[in-house]
Amino acid sequence: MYEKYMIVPERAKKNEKGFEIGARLPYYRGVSLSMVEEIEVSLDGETLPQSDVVITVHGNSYNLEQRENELDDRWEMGEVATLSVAKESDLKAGEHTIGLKINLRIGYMPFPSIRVAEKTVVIG
Amino acid sequence: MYEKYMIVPERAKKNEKGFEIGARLPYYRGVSLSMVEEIEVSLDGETLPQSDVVITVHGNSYNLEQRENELDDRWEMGEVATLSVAKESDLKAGEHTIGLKINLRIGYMPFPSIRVAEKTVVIG
Amino acid sequence: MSSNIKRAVSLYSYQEEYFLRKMSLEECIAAAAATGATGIEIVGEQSVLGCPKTPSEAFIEQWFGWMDKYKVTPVAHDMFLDYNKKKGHYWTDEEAVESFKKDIRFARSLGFKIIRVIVNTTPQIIEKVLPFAEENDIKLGIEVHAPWNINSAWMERHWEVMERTGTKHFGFIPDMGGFTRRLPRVQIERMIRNGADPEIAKYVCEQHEKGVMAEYTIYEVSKMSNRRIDMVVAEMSRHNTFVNPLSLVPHMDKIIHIHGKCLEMLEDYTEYSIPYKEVINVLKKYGYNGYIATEYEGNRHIQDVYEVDSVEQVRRHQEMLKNYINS
Amino acid sequence: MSSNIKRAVSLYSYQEEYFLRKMSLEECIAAAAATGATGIEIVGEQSVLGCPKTPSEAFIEQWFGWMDKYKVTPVAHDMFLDYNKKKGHYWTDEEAVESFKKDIRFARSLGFKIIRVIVNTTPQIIEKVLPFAEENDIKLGIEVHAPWNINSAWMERHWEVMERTGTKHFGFIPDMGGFTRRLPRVQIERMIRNGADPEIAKYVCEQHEKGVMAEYTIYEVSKMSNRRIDMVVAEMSRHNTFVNPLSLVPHMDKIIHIHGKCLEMLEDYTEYSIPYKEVINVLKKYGYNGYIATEYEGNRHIQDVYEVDSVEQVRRHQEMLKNYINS
Ligand SMILES: [Mn+2]
Ligand SMILES: [Mn+2]
Repeated sequence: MYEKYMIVPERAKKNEKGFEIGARLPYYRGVSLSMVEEIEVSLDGETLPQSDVVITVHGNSYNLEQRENELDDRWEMGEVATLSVAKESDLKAGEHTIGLKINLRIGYMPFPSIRVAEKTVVIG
Repeated sequence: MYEKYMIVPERAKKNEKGFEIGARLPYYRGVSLSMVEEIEVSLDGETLPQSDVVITVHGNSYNLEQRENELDDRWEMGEVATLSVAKESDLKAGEHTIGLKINLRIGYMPFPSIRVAEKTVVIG
Repeated sequence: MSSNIKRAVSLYSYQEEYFLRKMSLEECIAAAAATGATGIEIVGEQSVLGCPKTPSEAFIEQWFGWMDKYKVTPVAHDMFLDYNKKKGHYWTDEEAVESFKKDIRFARSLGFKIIRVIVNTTPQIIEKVLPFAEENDIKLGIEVHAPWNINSAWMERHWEVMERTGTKHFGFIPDMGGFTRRLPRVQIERMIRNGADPEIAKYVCEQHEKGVMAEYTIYEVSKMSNRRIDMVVAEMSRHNTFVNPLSLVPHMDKIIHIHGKCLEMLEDYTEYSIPYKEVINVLKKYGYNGYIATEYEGNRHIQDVYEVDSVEQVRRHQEMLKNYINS
Repeated sequence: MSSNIKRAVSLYSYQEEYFLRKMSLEECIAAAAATGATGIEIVGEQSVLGCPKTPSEAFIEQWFGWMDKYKVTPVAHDMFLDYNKKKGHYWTDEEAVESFKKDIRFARSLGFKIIRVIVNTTPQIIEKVLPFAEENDIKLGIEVHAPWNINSAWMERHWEVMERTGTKHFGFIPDMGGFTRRLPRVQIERMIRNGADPEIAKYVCEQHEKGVMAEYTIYEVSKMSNRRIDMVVAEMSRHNTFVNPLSLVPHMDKIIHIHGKCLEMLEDYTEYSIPYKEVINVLKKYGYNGYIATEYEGNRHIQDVYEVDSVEQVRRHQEMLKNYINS
């Protein structure tokens, strides 16, 4: 569901910590950030630590620990969040393959709701 | 179902070909012999070839091939059949462990109906 | 509220004693009659040698003699379709219909008015054999056995034939095992004797009683254990279904007979798993007036360690039916 | 035979365009109204930022302005219970009730009279929140979603609360996806694009349409393939259930609302999988007079390769409803 739209390539760019991409929640409703069990980003095949991902929704930023404890603020349906990923080594400008796995904890689903996407994006 | 009664030890004895045991069908109705997919006898842990087993129901004897093609004659519910097993090497008189696996082909069951039993019997 | 529901016993109930030749066929009939039941059901291939071949004149005469002697009536014969009887060959519909006709002749020869049709029979086969059943005035009833219920897709395909043909000779035979609110204790205990984890078994029973869908329970158990026997316990919740007894209501005029499944009749005349009172109240309220035939099936779960007393189990079940029908 | 059944649209139906910001909330309402539907349903957490917090005065005013402008009525809000919202902590019943109350306040603030309660909600929680729902005159309806049906054990536990309390504020909301006679073609084709074996998919579809119990189909497929995706296709038959539409009849007075699920509306105004005509005939015959709300859900199965046109799919579904209701 919505895998195609998870990665928003137009929003990809380098930043002071590493790089960032735009991302939409692959679900038909918004959820509190605490329900986002996993955000796993990979870069050119290398899986990056989840603790290095900071999510920003409508101006509010959350690291992994803050996200897990955020019961009120929400990633709304269709909202393009920014995922900022720390990456020490210098990232070459140009095309990169981005992978994104999002795992949601949904009360009425007995199983984890995991969705994955991959896109080639230009990180300028 | 009926595993406990499958092997009838009182009917065990040596015969001219090897040995025989009494056996009841582990099922709540009789079936045509063709529906008895497998009769596997083991003696003291050694599985004997199914082609060496001859079944006798109410006086009529069937080897494996005959049994598979017998659509009319039936192994009736609770009937003690004789399973005669060819065994070339001389069988010592006394206690032996008999294993019995019966696999039935039952139309309304998607899976094979397999039942197993084991008993120590005296083969005199 | 009284009712015209009638009571029968399926001799299937005495299978343990019959299998071990502790009871003869006549003794089974006598035991059934002694409970006050007025109808007899049999699994032909269990009770009558050579079934579904038409029995000998001598047997038929003896059979009706027993019916007179014990003041009971033949009600139903339970048939099977062994469409894979010949190894590697599946019956065509025509072969299945031929086999089916044998059962109809068999049933008629012994005075049965109803045939319990095994659940794997397709609606097409039944439609093909229906004219022959009508000629012989035998009603065919597809057994509605858990995990099916009377509204299941498979049953709807049969219902569609009943509706389209408008026949009076094809209906449903619900098995009360389809109202298993609590998992059968005798079966759970047998599983534990066979090595199942008692804590997991307890969890499965609790979830089942709460009405939790079996798929959830199975998934949870798969996280608790990787042993096959524990999964079998979890899967019991899938096979032993419970549905609202009201599910029968839209089909009341198509219910031609009922199987009174029981696995453990308690001393207080209740069944451990099945809320008979609730089901019978629905049957009474909506005017069911056929038979309920006791079908004791607990023997298979206790025979490994206990003495089976089918006669007492059937007696208790019949007492229960009598109470609920007349109260 | 005419009927008093009313038509609504759940804005959930336009989720693809709404997700991609191709349609605004107002445009969704306008599209729904343009079909002739008179009722609006929403998934609050989809359509309203911050839900289930009570919306701002400004939003509420705008909302009712839209209702007036487009001549539609708020009908139902779909709620969830995220009892594992906090990692590692499961809500107590009291915490769940608190969350539930927020949804009741939310629904009331926007004029909804019905809340669709998510299926994992226990009967105990509903019983506890019921007085608050009654005070606010909000009817709670447990969604009866495949693979459940209205007679399932879980639904019987809810039914028991309805019966025991005698409340007028708790009932059922059947989702028409529970009458999936044919497996959704859009979903099967998506599976094949994802690598499922087309022959196995064909077999599964055929068995499903014959009404064969899913367990049999799954077992047969497990012998044909050891690939996970083929098993997922087989398991579709377990999740997309069909039951006889008559199963609704004993509960007609407890059905407070209906979800008109559709995955593929054809040009001839029929749904590919669901025999709407049969279901609506039952609803009409037995006097259902609430809403049926279109719930288009096909987008998720085609969005990978096709342009989604939710507006047209909803339009066709509403035309179909209109035809069947009035014919
Ligand atoms: Mn039965
Ligand atoms: Mn729905």
